[in-house]
Amino acid sequence: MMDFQYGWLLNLICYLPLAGALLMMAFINKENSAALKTWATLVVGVDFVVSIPLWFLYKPDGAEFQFATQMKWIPSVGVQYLFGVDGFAVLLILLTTLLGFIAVYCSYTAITERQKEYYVFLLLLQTGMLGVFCSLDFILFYVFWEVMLVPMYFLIGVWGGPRRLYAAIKFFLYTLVGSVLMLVGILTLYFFNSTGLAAIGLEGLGHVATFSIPHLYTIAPQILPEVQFWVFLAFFVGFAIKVPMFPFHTWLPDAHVEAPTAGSVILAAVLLKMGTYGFIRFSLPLLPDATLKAVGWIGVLAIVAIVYGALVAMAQKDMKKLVAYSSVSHMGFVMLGMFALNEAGLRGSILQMLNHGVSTGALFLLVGIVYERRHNRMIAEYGGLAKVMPLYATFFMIITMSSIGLPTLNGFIGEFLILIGAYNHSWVWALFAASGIVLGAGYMLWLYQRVFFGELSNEKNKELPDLNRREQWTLIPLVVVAFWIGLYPKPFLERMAPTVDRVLQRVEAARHDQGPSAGDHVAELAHAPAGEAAGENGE
Amino acid sequence: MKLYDLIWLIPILPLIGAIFNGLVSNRLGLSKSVTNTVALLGSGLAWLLGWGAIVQWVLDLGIHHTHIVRLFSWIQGGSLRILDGSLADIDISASFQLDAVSALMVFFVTFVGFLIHVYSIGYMHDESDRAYARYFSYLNLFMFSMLVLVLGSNLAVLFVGWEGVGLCSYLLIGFYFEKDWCAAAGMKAFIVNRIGDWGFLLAIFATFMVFGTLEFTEFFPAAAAHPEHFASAATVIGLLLFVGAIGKSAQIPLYVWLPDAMAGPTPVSALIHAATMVTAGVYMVVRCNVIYRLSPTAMLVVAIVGGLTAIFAATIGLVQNDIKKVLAYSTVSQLGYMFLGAGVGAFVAAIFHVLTHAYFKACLFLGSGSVIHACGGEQDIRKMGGLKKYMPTTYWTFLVATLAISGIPIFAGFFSKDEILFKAFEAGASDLNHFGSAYYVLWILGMVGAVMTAFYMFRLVFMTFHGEFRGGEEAEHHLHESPWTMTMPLVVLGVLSVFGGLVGIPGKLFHHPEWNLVDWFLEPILLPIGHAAGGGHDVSHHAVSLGMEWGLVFLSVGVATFGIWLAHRFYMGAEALVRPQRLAERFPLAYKLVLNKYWMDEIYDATVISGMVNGSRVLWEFDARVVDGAVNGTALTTVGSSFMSGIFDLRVVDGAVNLIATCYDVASRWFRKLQVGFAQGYAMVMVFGAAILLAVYYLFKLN
Amino acid sequence: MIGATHYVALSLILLCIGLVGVMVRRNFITVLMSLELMFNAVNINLIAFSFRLGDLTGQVLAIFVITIAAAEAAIGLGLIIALVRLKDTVALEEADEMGG
Amino acid sequence: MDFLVDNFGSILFYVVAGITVATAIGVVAFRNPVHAAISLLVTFLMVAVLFIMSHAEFLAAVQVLVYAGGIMVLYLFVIMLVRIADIGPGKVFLSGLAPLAVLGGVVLGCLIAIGILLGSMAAGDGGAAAMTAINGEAIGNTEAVGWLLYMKYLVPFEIVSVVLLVAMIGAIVFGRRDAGLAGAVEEVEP
Repeated sequence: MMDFQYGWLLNLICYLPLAGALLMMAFINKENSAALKTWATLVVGVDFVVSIPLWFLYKPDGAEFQFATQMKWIPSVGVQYLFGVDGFAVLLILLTTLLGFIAVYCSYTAITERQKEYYVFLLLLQTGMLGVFCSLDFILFYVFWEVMLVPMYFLIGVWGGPRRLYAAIKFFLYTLVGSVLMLVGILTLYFFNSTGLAAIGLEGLGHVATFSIPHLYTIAPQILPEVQFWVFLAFFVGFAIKVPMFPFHTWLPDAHVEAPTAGSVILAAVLLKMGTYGFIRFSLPLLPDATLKAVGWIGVLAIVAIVYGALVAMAQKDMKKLVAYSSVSHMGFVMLGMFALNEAGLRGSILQMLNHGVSTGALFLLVGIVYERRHNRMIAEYGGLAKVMPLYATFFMIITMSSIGLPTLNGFIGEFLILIGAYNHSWVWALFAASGIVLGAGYMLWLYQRVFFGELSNEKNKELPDLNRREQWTLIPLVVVAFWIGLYPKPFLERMAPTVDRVLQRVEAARHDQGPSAGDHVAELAHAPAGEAAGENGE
Repeated sequence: MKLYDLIWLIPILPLIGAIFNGLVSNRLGLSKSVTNTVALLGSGLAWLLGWGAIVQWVLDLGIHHTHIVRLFSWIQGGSLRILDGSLADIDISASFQLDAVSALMVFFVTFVGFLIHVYSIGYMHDESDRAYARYFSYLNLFMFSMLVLVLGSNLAVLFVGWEGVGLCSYLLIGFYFEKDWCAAAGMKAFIVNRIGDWGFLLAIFATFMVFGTLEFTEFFPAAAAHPEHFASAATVIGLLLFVGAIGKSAQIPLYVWLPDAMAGPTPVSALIHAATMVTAGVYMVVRCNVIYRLSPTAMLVVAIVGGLTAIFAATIGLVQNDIKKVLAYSTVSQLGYMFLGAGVGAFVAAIFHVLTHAYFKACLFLGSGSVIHACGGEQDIRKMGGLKKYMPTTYWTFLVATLAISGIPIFAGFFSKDEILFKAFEAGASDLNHFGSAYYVLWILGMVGAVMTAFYMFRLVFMTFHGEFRGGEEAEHHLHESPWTMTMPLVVLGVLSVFGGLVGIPGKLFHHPEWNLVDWFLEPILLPIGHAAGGGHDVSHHAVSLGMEWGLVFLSVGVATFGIWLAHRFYMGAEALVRPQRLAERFPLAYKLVLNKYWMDEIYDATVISGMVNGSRVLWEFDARVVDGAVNGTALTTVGSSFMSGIFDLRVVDGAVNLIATCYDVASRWFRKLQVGFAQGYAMVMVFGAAILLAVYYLFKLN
Repeated sequence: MIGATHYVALSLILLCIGLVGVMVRRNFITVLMSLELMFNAVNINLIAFSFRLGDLTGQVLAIFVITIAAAEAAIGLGLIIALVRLKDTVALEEADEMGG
Repeated sequence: MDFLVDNFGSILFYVVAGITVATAIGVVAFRNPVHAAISLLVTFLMVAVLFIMSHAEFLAAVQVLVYAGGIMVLYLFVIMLVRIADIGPGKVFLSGLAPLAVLGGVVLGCLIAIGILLGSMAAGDGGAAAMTAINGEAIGNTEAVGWLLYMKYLVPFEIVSVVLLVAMIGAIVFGRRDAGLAGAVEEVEP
């Protein structure tokens, strides 16, 4: 189940930004802005470079979790330090390191105050996010999950726009509510696996206490349906807030609008993926019965999010808010594909996570670029920018097309697979969800038209400089990836295929022996040798 | 390596041109000659390669052979359980196929595309270097997309081209993006097309769910082999595909974007919005003729939509005064004819009309471009007139093309249009799929449409080229014939408008069916359907006798001539322009209705667009007030209750804490007097401390 | 016979004198000198026990004490000079501005 | 005289101890720092004698050289430098506390004395030979102390030397006229 080769690599990737942040705190003067920028860029750049080997070293036909590390952490309660990734996580890690680099690189001129703290927070955030994707122990995962919130809170709260405090607190509290519920779910699983919890009448399986996710996978079929239901609900709230799914999405526009550009980029590109990552990593394989029962509800919510997000985006007057609502719509696609529960849908869902990271990340970058010049995000302030900023208009066009799913660009592959998966599940789903592509074209092109086309009427826009070299280079990698996924997605699909297959196997297993007489299982397992759990973790 | 193995290179060549012009020429502002050389090389090489490949394919493999070039596996979506219960692998490859239909399309798309590139050199000469490069970049990109569309060997690759041409259309309509209405027209085109794409996408999914593959060469034979089994699926797929075609080919109710699309440069209108892109829908329906032939319902829907569009657009065309708008509505109308043809099972005739239409409509648009160019951008035919003497080449080519579209024998349009109308009549006569009477009605509509076509086209010719110039003295001085780069394509297309139709002579009339090269060439695409009862292609040739057929030919010629005569009566001679005025005054309502295009744009604006926009605003309010309000309400409740408990906390719980703190505070105020840095005080305290310690020690030690 | 007890007693007396000097004298110099007295008291103790126990370590320790005393004197005198510069006095209670 | 000869050691001790205590009281009691310093000098010398009596010849030499020769000179230098003979009346409540301080000192002394008395400590000079021997081999006291200092206690010795160095630097820093205290002076002066 686990392959420990190159385990150090994962730790290196995860902790490099942290080490960089500590060194920065210790050795770089806060006045020396050039050194701060160079160092931060260097750290995230090196982090990206060292994460590239994951792409090549990951063996799709190898063990489920590779690059693993296993150490004792809090042995008294069975918490381990367990790192390891599958293909899905590898892709997200690469996305994170790439976007992390871009986030730092795009902040050079946008952030002028408290630069040292800013870059330290960005680096800490990076470690938090990478840790979430690397962790295979629930508590470790939870720790990183929470660690991630803090720098983001400060990034929004300190360097944000006028209503930054409101947005930051809303973001923090909302997410915290979700994650606390998630913790309850985690503990329920933990007690179910081990001793049970008499207070709520939960009978345990009597295994060695552990938070190890690979171990919990093995007991997933024995989890009682009612336990699954409640844990699923707890996880659902936690992850759905993060995704964010309708109707838990309202923190997103506020957070996006108020966050600095890099914050928005990271928020959209990586943080939102945490929720969907959680669904695929935990909810689906651990709670297959509940998943199968929830499919209908979540499918409907996802479709509502697609249509609703698109329509609300259309009404926005603020560019960033528009992009934020488009995120709601796009993440609706991700959820829809996931809960179609078939290979195409799930692959599309995972690919769409990457696509959304690339496209929406780039859109926030683009909005940030013009915001930096004008300090205004109102669409009505612009018009005719294609005249003064042709290069900017070109990039914006490419990313717009990527966002609305034009074939040969990344968005299409994701949406295509999601929709075909959804169609496979129910043609009604596909019928409604596909309208999202029409609406998507509607709001994005309308935005484009209002910002770039028409007469250059606003005096303030007449002297706007086009993209400089640095800004171009923040966008080029994303455009390249967009075309790459659009033209030749095979390497991506190949790497995620094992994850998709395993998740589906686990879900299908529940579908086939729907409702095993759980009591017998428990009785049977109560007599199982206690050392079994530990043995399985180690492999 | 044979050229037909290189068909993937046909779209790639213009793509290289597009990338070069887009990235290099546009960025560096290279001179126009570099730009147009690259663009011409891109499209010209594609043309040569395309024709070469077709020739080699015909000679080496024969027209019955479908040649597939598979480049790489594009989308691997894992396996899906399809409707028949088996597992099908989603493995969509990027592959191209050369068969009769795509060969025909490549044949004229590359050629017409190249001509229009040449024409654009002259037409776009006044643009700045960068805009020029941008224009040619888009144009080359369009060639790429269109060729991918026609060469794709499965629905997904076809969709790539389908969306690609949509994008290029959007970009080129909005080429003059500084004008708001141009940009808006582009957006309208894209979004309306997207509505069609919605149907197309669903059709793709349905196809996969039914057949487990998207490759034409795999699911067509499968469908043809079991017609009854797939009949109902074919209806669904066929109708969904047709939704896509409606969007792309501007049929009722999604035709509204095409007249607006005339905001783009005229060569673009010629290439994209007349000759090639808009016919993609027809191409797709013909390509999927197996599916349609399995489903009488789908066929009938196609025919009805086509027939209605043909006459509907023609009525609007009667009174339009913008030279390009007239041509635009004429295009919509002609596209309707093509669908009518497809709907009555005359797939070959439909594709044949696509071919001839490409010649004469491109010629008409380029001619109008030449006119507009000469008139300094003026597009209103009421301000033209008498241009014949200033620009003879344009006049003669325009006239020839007009004759072709009107359906005058020998000219290209006659053969194709006549065949469509004949097949419609035949469908009625043979009671095709038991919908005979419906087909008769459609035939009548088609005939009336033909009168109108001849009328409005000659109205255009008379108002533009004949009579006196009405544009004022100054404009008259600027009138001139266009440069050779513009007239050369006109001449070539004019010649083709005359003779291009001869490849499809209705040989049956002369007892020589083999004269009809188009029939021979396209016959392989009409896969024989396994069970005769399921097919609509099996039209009995005995329903209409030969004599009747000749009669129909003369009828349609007569109808066209009548249209021309009417136009001549109305718009030539002393009473020119007065008669139509009088007519309009007699039927003001009808005139206004037609002049304002039945207020369709306004109706859409009032219903769909404003409904959408207002709906989105309402939803946004809902989002801000209700959804977010719930969140904020929760927050407020929490804050409120925490405030209350805060008071309790402050007075009671914190009071105790504060008491202790106060004690410390008072004590420390007192003690701090000792801590002033007065060293001897410390020493004293230390001594006493030591003494007490010792004393205590002794006390315990000694007892 | 004079034994260790005598030395210890002497040492104790010296220590107390030094202690009282440290506590009651206001002159910084005198205070420092009292401190030296206390050092000497300690040294006497060390030497006495060294002799009594037949262990030279006591003497070695005494050497260290002398060294430290020298160091203390140097610092202390430096402080006196600083205090005089600051306040123009050698009265120890003048240095009472630490807080309070 | 026999008494004197027999008890020379004791008599010498009492005399020397008496002088030591007297001069020590003088150190504390003299108002004039110069007098106090001279009194202290005598104390040092007397302590040196006591060292000799305890067979610590080397230490006695050190006592004379370092204390009497070095440290005392330093004190006198400072006293001359400062030239403040009388410091005037005290401003704090200290004067009132003086008796208390004396009392404290006496009480502590008594308590320690009790401790000494309670412990059993027989008279004797069992270590006379040991004061000059190392590893059982008789050598001079100086050599023996040196041996121990440089062999067994080398590390503490080095550490102490560093302390001395630090003190030296510290004294220089305090004594400097400009830096360090300059800012403080400005702050204090109104």
